[in-house]
Amino acid sequence: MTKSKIVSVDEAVAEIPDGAKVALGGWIFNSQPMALVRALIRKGARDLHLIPAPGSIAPDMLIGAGCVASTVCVFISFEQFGLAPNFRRHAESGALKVYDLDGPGIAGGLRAGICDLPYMPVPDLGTDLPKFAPEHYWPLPSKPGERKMLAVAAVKPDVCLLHAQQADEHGNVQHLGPPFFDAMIAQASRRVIVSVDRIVSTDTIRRSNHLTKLPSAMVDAIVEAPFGAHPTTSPSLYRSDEAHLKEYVKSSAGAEAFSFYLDRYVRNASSSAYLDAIGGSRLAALAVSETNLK
Amino acid sequence: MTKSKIVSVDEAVAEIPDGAKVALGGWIFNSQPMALVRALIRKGARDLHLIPAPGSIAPDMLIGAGCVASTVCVFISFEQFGLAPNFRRHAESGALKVYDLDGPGIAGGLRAGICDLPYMPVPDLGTDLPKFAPEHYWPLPSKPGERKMLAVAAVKPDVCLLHAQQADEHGNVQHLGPPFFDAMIAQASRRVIVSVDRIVSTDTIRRSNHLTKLPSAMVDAIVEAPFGAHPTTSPSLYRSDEAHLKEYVKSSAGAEAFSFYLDRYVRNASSSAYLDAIGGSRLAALAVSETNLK
Amino acid sequence: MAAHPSLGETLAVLLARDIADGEKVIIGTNSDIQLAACNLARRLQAPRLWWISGPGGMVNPTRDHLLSTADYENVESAESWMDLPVMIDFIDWKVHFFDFAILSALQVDRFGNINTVVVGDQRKPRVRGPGTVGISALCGLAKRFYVCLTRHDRSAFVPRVDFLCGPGHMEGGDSRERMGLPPGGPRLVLSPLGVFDFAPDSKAMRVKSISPGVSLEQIRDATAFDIVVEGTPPVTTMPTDHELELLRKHVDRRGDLRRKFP
Amino acid sequence: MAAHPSLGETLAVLLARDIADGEKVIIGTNSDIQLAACNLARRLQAPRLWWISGPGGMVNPTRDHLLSTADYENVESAESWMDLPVMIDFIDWKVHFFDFAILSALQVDRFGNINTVVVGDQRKPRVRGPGTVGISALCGLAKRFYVCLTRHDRSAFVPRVDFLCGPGHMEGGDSRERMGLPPGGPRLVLSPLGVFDFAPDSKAMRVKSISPGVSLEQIRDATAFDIVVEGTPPVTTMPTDHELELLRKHVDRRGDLRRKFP
Repeated sequence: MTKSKIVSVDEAVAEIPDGAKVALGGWIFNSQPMALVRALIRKGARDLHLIPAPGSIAPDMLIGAGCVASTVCVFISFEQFGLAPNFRRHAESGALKVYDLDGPGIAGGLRAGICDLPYMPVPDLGTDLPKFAPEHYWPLPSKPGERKMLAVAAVKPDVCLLHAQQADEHGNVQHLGPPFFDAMIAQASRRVIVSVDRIVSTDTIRRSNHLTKLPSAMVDAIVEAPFGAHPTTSPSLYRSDEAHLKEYVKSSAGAEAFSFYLDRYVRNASSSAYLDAIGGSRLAALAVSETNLK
Repeated sequence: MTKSKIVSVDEAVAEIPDGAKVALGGWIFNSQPMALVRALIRKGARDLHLIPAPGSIAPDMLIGAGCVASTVCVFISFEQFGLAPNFRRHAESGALKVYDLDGPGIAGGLRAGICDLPYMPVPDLGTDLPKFAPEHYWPLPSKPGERKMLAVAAVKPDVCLLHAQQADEHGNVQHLGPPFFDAMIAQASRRVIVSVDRIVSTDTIRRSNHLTKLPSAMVDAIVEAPFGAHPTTSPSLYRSDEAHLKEYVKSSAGAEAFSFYLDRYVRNASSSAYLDAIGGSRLAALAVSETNLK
Repeated sequence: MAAHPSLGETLAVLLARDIADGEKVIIGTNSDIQLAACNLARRLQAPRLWWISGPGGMVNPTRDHLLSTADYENVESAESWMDLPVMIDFIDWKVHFFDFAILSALQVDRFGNINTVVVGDQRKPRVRGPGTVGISALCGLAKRFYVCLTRHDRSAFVPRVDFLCGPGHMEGGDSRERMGLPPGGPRLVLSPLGVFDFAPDSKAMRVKSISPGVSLEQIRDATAFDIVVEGTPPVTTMPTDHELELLRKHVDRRGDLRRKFP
Repeated sequence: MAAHPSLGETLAVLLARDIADGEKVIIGTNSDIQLAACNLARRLQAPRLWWISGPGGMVNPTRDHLLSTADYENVESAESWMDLPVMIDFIDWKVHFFDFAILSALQVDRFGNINTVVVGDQRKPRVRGPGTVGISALCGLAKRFYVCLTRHDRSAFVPRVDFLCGPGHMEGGDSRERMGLPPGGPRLVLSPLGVFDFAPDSKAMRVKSISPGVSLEQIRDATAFDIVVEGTPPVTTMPTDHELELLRKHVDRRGDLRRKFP
């Protein structure tokens, strides 16, 4: 009766062309779309223009793997583990072009993208951002007595990669935790690809329908990817893998070390080989539990 | 330890001055803030400027009672019972100034109000609305290739009257059904007054916290008003009173008949006297039940 | 054979037939015919039709009877439940998010513009209507729209609407595109007397088919502008037994269409 | 008597003391000190303090330990759970919705402007920082803000930030207001060496109080601009036993502040 939107992880990324504007969902160490990111690296993507929600390893790994020509930066950080290592290295060498956007810049830009408006007015907060990203910020006229305003340019990704906890075959996607910018990114993007830890029935979707942050009309492809956010958190299913994040940071000290990491965990590893490399006992230990909280 | 926001219905409306810009929440026959509206009429409010969400008896009764100088009209209708009788009579006589706004006009206007922006860009849809409400709509410049845009003026009510199903004493308000425009109206308004059918504990609020559409920081006063949306629906608690709505329409055929209605149900009736006038058996029959659906 | 279809049933079936699988649509508050058309289409050729309640945000509720889309009972069986503040971006701004909308009106004119605001002058109207709400954005931004009227007379079918709140083909020809609106506009107008579309170049309303037992003269008399007639328009194909059975058994089990639109 | 407070504990207590009852605040993702300050203030003079998780939208969760505000476990005990698309209006646009925010930085300058973007040139930076996210809007639009740094040296306390992403008093004097920003700006800067405020007219940073055992000379040496000193600044009042007990028993039960900021 209905056509399923479920595809394999490799099928999902196959049609993302080099040079595409690729948005990434999640928030720092939550719901980074890692299975999709690894597939994109395996595919050998080049010259991407990234538009990441505040993130960590998803943009950092794509940058470190040489897939990225430029990135928007709202916030890219490894928090308690320090600065984002590959982002930092490529930005400091000048090889990576960075467009710094603040909250109003990304929120207003996505909303303009969603609304098919060329720009959105935001308050002029007197920052240095417009000086370094004049493509994104320009002054708007205001009348005497009105606050000073900037226009922020519409942000319209060609494709977005998101990770959520569950979806049905129609593409109704549920977040079992905060959705962060995912819904706005999906609405602003031309093509929406979502990996989920599990596929559920539409009856399960209906039962908690307030969790359907992306109704099927906004989703093009669903990828079943258990532990697909690893090593970051998939809210209510598993916590971030701090040991692996530390290993990642250590492996990112230089280009050569990082290439070794990529060979082991990404380039020569399918999704299931990746999970085997991480190991069953490690994954099992990430299951959600108060005792996992230090 | 904490200061309660609960006040009586008369206290809640006491400080609304004549000439105030008053927004009304709900949607047609859902959650019209009727207990608050009746209190405002009893108080003898004059020269109000109404900003109703798509509504029915709430704006219509205020207009019929002579409290209103002008109104925004997004949609004011009695649906299956016909056109809104008092709104119609006062608009057709020319006594009531009406500012027609469409969906983008009210949504963009409220959002501009929320955002402290003077206006919001919306698509120019080629309608006659700007001709009759140039205070609300004016052309924005657009570059070649961009869609034509209008600016819609910020909508900033002095006060809003909303009805929801439950709240705690801190002002955390929960909607047990769709919130419609209530949250946007609350955020755009300088003062937020909400009547609820029942007061609940903060523990009850926490248990279903996704239903808290108005967190306490956005609410100034809570009024406990059981059946406070009567004769309209309070989602999941009671259905609309179709017999009373028909009686209302019939009583609104002319100014004299309507004055009789007001005397009986509003001017000489406290909230409890009103419910007694409707009658216990009638109210009991409105309890939510599939069998009440024709 | 099933009982003769009521006006409401016939309109719902005619609309349902024009809906394609996978399309996206928004349904307003008091929309029995619209809702019946969409839910019937889901039972027929469009199982993946996606609809959302305009005011309430519930998606694809599975009721076997007609219920206001604002009604909270739609929440229980919906696939998603979105709040209006989240929905306004794609309702009020986005181009072509919705494939179509089905609208009613006080007046429709020769070029398919519609009016739900006032008859006469806005400042002192002869009839004060309910207002515009989502109509302007749906007419302006959906890929196409339908106008569905339960009466057909010269006060409803007018040369030019007194207040244009839903843009159709504007002044006809390519004036809609010149105004800067995306491609779209009215596809069909349905009334008790017939089904009407728009001539390709002039965009003027023309007779597509005529209800059984109705004459072209009746239509001309009830229409306050020169309606285009090409050749001899066919008679509208009435609801089949199968369509009526599905409608009455799975979509409008309580018979609201027969009661409200006999 | 309670064990000696760690740096993180001291900063949390000093901030908590400055918070008034009923105030509204937003807390970011990785904000142990901020969260501890707010939850401690709720235990003391500000029971009606209202806080919302910046990324996750949970309001007033009741945890007895420090948890990232983005963590879904905050959902269970929250009074409300808002989605980011609903929150952005009051986070990114609205004037004075929040009473205050508490921020960290790579650099803070003489007029309390902050930088979390780059040290050096944005196009080829010496240090590439994480970026701006909510900082610009909170500094620009909240009624006041605090800058809380766990180090105090000449690379952090600079004459002028290399990249201004959080507007403080801009160029000093009334330049913030002349720029068109609403009244506000930085109220206090806290570091391991002391607490700093801003002189009323010049809006230049000045010493408010000095940490026990620290000299004015140490502060001057560690600050790359002339910091204002009026008279002899007092010694900072350290956390009391009562404050520390509440903090350790009800706010930071797992001792994260001691572990992370010793």
